[in-house]
Amino acid sequence: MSSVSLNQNLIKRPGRLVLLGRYLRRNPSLTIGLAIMLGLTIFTVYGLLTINPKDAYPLAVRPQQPPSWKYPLGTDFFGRDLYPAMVIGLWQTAIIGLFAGALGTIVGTVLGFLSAYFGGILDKTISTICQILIPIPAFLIHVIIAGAIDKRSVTILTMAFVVFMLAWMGPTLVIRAQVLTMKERQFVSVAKLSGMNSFGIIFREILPNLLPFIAAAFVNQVFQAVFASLYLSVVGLGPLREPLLGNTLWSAQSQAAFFNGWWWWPIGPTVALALILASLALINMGIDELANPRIRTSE
Amino acid sequence: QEVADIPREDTLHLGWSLTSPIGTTNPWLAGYTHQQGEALQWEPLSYFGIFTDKEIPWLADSMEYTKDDFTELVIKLNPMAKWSDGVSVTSRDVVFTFEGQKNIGTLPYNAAFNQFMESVEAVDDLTVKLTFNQPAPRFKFEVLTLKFDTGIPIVPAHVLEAVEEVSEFEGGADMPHSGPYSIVSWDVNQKVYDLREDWWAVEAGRIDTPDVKRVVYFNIGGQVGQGMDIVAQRVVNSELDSALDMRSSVIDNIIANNPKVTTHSGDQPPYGYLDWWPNSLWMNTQLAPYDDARVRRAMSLVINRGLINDFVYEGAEIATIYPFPLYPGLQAFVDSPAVKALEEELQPGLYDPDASAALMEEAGFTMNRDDLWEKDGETVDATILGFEGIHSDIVPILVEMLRNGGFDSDVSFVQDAYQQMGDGVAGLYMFGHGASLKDPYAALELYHSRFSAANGTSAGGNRFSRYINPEYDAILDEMAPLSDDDPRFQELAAEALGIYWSEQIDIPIIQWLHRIPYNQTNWTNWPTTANPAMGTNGAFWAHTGMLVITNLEAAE
Amino acid sequence: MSLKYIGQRILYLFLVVWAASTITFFIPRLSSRNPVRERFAELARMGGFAPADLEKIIADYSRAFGLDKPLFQQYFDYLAGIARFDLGVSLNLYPKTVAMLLWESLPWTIGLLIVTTILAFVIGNLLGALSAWPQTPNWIRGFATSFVMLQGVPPVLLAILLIFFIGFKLKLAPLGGVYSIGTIPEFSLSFILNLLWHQMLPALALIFGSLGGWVLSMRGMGVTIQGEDYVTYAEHKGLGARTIFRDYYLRNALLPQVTGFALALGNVVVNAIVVESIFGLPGVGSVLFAAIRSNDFLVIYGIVLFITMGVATLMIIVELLYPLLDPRIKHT
Amino acid sequence: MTTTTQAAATQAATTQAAQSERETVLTVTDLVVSYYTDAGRAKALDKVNLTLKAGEKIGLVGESGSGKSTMALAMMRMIKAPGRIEAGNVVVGDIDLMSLSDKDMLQARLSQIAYIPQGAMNSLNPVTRIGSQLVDAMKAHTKDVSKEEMKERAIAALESVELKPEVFKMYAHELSGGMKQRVCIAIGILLEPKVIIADEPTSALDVVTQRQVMETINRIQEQIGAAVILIGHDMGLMAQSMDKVAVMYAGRLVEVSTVREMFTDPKHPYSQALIRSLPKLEEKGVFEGIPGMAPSLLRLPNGCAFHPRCRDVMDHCKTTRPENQVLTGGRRVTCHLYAEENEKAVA
Amino acid sequence: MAPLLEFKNVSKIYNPGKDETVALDNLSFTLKEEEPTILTVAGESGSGKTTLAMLLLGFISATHGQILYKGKDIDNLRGKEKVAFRKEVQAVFQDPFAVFNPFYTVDHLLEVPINRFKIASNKHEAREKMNEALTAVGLQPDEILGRYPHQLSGGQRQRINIARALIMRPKILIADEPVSMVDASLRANILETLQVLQKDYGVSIIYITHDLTTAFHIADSIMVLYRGSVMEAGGVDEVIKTPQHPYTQLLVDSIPWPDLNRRWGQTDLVPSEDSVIGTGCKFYSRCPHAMDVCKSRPGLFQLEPYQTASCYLYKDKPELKTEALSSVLPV
Ligand SMILES: Nc1ncnc2c1ncn2[C@@H]1O[C@H](COP(=O)(O)OP(=O)(O)OP(=O)(O)O)[C@@H](O)[C@H]1O
Ligand SMILES: Nc1ncnc2c1ncn2[C@@H]1O[C@H](COP(=O)(O)OP(=O)(O)OP(=O)(O)O)[C@@H](O)[C@H]1O
Ligand SMILES: [Mg+2]
Ligand SMILES: [Mg+2]
Repeated sequence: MSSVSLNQNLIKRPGRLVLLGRYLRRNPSLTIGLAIMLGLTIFTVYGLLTINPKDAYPLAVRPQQPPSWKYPLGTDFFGRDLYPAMVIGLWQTAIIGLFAGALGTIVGTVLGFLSAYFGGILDKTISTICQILIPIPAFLIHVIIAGAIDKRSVTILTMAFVVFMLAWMGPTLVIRAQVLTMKERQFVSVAKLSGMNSFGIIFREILPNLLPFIAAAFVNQVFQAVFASLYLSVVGLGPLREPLLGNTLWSAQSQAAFFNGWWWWPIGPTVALALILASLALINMGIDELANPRIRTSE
Repeated sequence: QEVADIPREDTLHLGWSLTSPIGTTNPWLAGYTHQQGEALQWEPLSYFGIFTDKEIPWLADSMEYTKDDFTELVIKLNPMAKWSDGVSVTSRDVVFTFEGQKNIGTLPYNAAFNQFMESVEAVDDLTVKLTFNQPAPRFKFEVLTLKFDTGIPIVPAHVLEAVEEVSEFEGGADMPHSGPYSIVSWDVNQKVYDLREDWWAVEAGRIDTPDVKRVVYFNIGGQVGQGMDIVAQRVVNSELDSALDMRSSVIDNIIANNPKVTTHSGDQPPYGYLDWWPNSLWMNTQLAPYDDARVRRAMSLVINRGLINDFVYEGAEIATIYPFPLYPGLQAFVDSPAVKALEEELQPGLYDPDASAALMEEAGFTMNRDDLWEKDGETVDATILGFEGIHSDIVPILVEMLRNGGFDSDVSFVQDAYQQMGDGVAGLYMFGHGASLKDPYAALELYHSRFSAANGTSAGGNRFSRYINPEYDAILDEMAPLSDDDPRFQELAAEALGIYWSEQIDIPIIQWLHRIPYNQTNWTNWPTTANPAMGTNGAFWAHTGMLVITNLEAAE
Repeated sequence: MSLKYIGQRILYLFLVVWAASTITFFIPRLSSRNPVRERFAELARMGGFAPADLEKIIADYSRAFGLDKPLFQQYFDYLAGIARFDLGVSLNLYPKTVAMLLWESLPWTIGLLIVTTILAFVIGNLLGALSAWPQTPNWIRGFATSFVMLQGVPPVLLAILLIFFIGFKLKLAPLGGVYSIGTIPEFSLSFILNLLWHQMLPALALIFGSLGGWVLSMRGMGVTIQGEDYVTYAEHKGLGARTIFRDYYLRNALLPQVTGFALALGNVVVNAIVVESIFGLPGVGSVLFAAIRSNDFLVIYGIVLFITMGVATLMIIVELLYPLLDPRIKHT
Repeated sequence: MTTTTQAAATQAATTQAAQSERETVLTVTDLVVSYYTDAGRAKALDKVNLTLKAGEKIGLVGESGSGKSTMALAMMRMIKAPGRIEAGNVVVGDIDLMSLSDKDMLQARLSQIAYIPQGAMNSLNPVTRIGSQLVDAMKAHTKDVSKEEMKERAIAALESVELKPEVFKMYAHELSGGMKQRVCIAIGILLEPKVIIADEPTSALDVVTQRQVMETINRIQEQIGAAVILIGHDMGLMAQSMDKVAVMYAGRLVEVSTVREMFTDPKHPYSQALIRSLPKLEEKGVFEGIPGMAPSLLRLPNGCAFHPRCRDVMDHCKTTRPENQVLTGGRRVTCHLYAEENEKAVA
Repeated sequence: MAPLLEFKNVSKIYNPGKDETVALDNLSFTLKEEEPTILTVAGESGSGKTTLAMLLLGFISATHGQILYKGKDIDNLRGKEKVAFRKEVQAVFQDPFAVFNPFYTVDHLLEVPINRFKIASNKHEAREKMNEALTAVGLQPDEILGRYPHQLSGGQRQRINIARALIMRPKILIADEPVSMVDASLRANILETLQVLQKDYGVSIIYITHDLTTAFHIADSIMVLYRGSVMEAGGVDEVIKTPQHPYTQLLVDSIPWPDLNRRWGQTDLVPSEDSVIGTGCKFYSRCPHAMDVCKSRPGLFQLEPYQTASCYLYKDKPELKTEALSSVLPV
């Protein structure tokens, strides 16, 4: 063998944290999105540890008070303290979002994988079902489902479940498309040659590479779920007593809060929702960049 | 067709929710409502001025019971009354109307006519004799007189006789009618009614020529449509002269923004007048735990009526202890010494959480870790069913009061609330008593066991309590044939009310107010406390809305 | 384009409608609610009293609506009705049929929705493309990003805020409605201007509501396309930035977005539901909102079906147009 | 098209003879380009010098990552972030490209200096017709030319690369790889530029198509008299169609020679190794690679970048960077081995 | 004993029907275990080379005919036999980057087969095997292991691929254009490694390429495909030095030899895009010698002991049965 490998000068790479920092600097939308999300999380967690949950429900405090030291976000017509209401609302919104988002993403990912990897009749069935369901406006079906459930048993989790019911087609199609291209990649062939079975190929070879896509799908799902929960509140389908952001907002609206000069009442949940959704949108934008190999300039 | 130009000064703009299909005017059409301007076209034999407690004869000059036992009624029509196509209103129309009500199942008073009417007969062109099969002292008032949302209008026989299936006949914009306005333009956004020059009532001297030349019903989409705040903004801007009833804080702000806007009580709270629909927390008294009067009473004891007034009504005294509205006749009744004594004794409005707790313990409940009453491992399902559009301010408050009293309560504004109430599923229902206006009979009759459907079947006519008490029934039966000015009637009524209170059949919460903004920029002479006008309520959408509108005067 | 392809598409449309109708038919029947009774109960509540023999009337009507037949019989009748474009009757607005409701409300919606969706599509895609384009000035990029963030403000909120501040406080726009109260509709310039004037705020609310989504997806697309060799090569050819942007970059990035267009209409309807009702516009959205709140089930199903059909048809139309946009695609 | 050996030989002879009188069309002086990456600055071109006369064909060879494409892009002024042209001049004809405004540079591209891309497969816009991609290039550079004339010229260009006029109306996906590559050539010659840079125009093609494309390039180049820079690492291709070869190693041009000199007497040790590694028909089954691996531009070895792999490494190679030497006959080498010889020559 | 590998009249047709592509047309050959050899499959783009590789690896199934591994149809292998087949038939692909999963370090490529086929009994032994294989292909293990694929050069990556094949000790290795994406200076190294594999480890190699230069240097025998059919086959010396089939002549003539004394392009080119295949010779439309008889498909004519061509120019020569193709392939 004539070739002699000489010890190549190894290039010193900056540490992971430094790289992450640089990456975030280059990806401002992800950074801002994550920062907002982090802020909201801190607000919620700190809040949950310090508030008295009872104050988030009617008759707890003096009604119709503008923001003050005592009531940082004011109080509403019903005598809720809007600060704990916001904390609990954020928490519940997070539960719905995460639950529906996670479920939708998991089911979508599993179906997408099954469909694309094994192909054949399974693929035909799954993708046809998705394609048939896609044009049906999900929200309207949510309404129909929510309308059919006995309202007294509606909880935050049932609401999340309703949202999830039609949230899996999007990720299924996205993941399916990705797996389809991914399984044509040569490393999959090599893994087969290395004796890996389908299970191993799916989980060890393909799945890790799809993480950015799955993350993007997840963020998107959470976005949809938060949105859907807001609209379900707006049309009056949901656990009304709970200070869900959508409920607070809509009850402010139905008590004509702006007109009555209680501006602080709707503003809180509006800002919170806007922040949640905007941060999700920004994170989505950022992850998009991550998932897109062309712009993934460095490791 | 060409629509005349009518200046804004001569036009009345009303904000209301429009749902009736375009072109449907026939009052016998299934799904007909009188609330969307139709009341401007269809007139009754007589109206009732609730605040003057007076009958207002209209198509009929008089309606008299001609037998002491209230089994015969003679109606005399006004000879000048005419349909808009020039045909006179005669006994033929009245007989046609009555017989139609008796024969056509879909008509709203079909049951009442079947229950009471023996026969109807045209004595001559202007006289009708109505014979009952049992004493019907309240038939004239309840059925033949238009007030609020009840009673029947007279329909043109010469038009409907020719129609095969009246309940499917739309009528159309040109259907001959007796009222003052005709519809000239109609789409989903608005209905435009123009004054008819040849309205019989002016010639007949019933009323002066109306100032309002045109009425526009503007579709605000109702409680499910444009929010109250936006409607309020349009009232402030004088885009609307009047609109649906609103919460007091909103009225407060409307007046603050536009001092020309007034209400039934002027610029002072409660900004409205009493509606006939006092609300209670109803419950199915046949289902545990509501079958226990102690539980019902315990719930009442944790309702703090003063707090309700403070939170929801800015201090106005709206919370009530009665199942009927305190109109003059009824006010007289509750002011009677008998009722006063009962109230003193039974304290129906008492707020006393300790007493409540004692009762609950007595009923076998214990307080669990969540501070909720529990028996056999079950909390009290005290979810309050209500209607979001009208109850979203009060119900959340009640829920918290019950919660604080240890009842596992929650809000539920489901669409099928009414159905659940009718079906008597366990729980609480926030709902009104649309019954009594002059005397307490109708309200008290709601709890007669005749109407107390067995569990599992549906309770009709808002009789959700399913209350069964032979003693109570006996009292009511004795009242039925008596006129309200009979002293025995008053005595029995007090007795029945005593049972209602002591048994806590339901929990009376609030009187119902109509807080309607009246914009005086263009129109004055709205019915108010100071100016009762013809004594009707100010709701332009009620049957008596026509009287409100035709009495308006142009602002200077 | 082959016959087989057309056949397939028609089958697809058929399947979509069938799926939507099956879902709408069966889900509500899983619960024990009786919409007819609910409707009468509601009527009774509004009138403040109910006829004593409510039960009998309900039975009569249930028969008229076929609710007393066996479930599957009902199902097939329902499907057969849909095949005849008979979407049933509104319970709440009886005797209005669903078709009538759609017919009345569609004109008010179509104008608004089509215009806003197209505007949002055009502006959103342009901004998205620009924000992925390296030569774009930073302020445009910031502008585009701010629209993505604006997505966080749901249109329902936007609508409320716009009316209160722009309409009521600043008096710069009407407080909703389709035209000024009391105007008699006619075919004249002043009336049309009046109409347009009233559509301004709702249009804004709807456009802002969906703009961000387009920005976001177009941006992703744009970044991919921008790395393509043919875009770089166009620069090598010495083409001006504008030509490259338009003919090489935008045209290619736009292709997948067009598929999204039809789907977006379905989502826009959701926004339209609340926006229309807040502005008091008598469009499909308002009708649907009212139907949802009053559980007027046939109206809900009818509109769901109608929207689904519309979206699916549009998707097919877009698909048929695709070869015009992308010569690589042929329908076989 | 018939290209016989004889014709080719005579043509080669005439070009050779004509070369000395020809004007210089390209002068690259001290071109420096760096990429600023996370891991640091990579000097992808380090003081590169090159001159070309009209009609001259030079091959640019070197290992992957040695900076060949970077040089092409730098000459087109198409280096994008994180890259930067840090010094140097590129003069085409009498235009100094580095001093042009961005707008003028747009004009210079294609009309002065044209680039034929590496991946012709993906270099054509998939959604517009081939014709319009020729026409828009013309439009960007010429005014007052009528549509018809542009179309005529485009079709003429297509025909000159042996494509049928119908191609004008076709789409990229309807063409084979070789045809697409020829469309790119047609675009490249549309405005008869002085310099044509072809970046591995054939490495994705099979031998037959490769030959066809190379023949096209050569013929066209003779027609318009442009100088050609052919980038590639296939020495066979260089031997068969180029006049000169420039060898690049780690961002520097280590040797520039005529093809004949390169194959018979390579000077730089890297060139020597390169030539040695070429398979020869006579020596079946004998392989001789270049030991070691290409250095990372982020961290070049001290001294001569090639010293860790060099057979003839000397002590000062490890510390001192060699300078560019011009040997007798105009050959240029960057190696310490020839420093003395060069000094002698100068003396 | 059954031969190691046997292609029996194998055809592969994509999208059978109207626009079908015959990617491989009635191909037969055998490889024997006791005679490890390097067989080149050459041909221009689209001639069916990769299809052949995919068939052999069992990634796709033949439309007609059978592929036998140790006498068993590879489509019907089960259990142990299947595992053995997987292990013993290996491949090295064209793109040295694409075969690495970007998510993992390069170790993954070597670890997976070791674990899967239980090549080593413990971690330590596995590591040793890896070191050994990497050293064998001329790489320094400690310099390579633990790095991500993009941190290595193309040549290094390709050699890791070969190391992987080494670890597996396959009986057959399919190398699909293993050097076409690698630098000229690295080509030599890789080809050399392949040669060592055959010589020292007794692996039969099917070397797929369109580059006849490398084929000439490395292979014993060659098979020239054109649109799925064998045009010419035999020993590399015979076929490349004295090509007989017009297509092979064209191919050989198109090689850009790095040799100033050999001029390029003696034969005329007929653009390939015009050609249509009828029932005749597939090369008909591009062939300078096209004759009328070529409108029917020619069989294989044996020219030399180790050379055969499918061309009517040699119709006087004895015809060779398709199944007997291997007899003219030297080992
Ligand atoms: N956009 C970039 N960012 C960072 N480094 C780059 C970029 N483009 C090129 N480089 C680096 O610059 C050096 C030269 O790259 P270049 O593409 O010019 O090489 P090349 O000789 O053309 O190689 P090949 O033969 O593989 O095409 C390489 O080390 C490469 O990694
Ligand atoms: N999955 C497939 N579906 C349809 N046709 C295919 C498929 N794979 C290959 N083909 C066709 O089969 C023929 C042979 O393809 P193959 O990939 O085997 O050629 P190749 O010789 O490997 O070419 P290259 O040198 O370009 O890699 C080609 O015409 C190709 O278009
Ligand atoms: Mg390159
Ligand atoms: Mg291949």
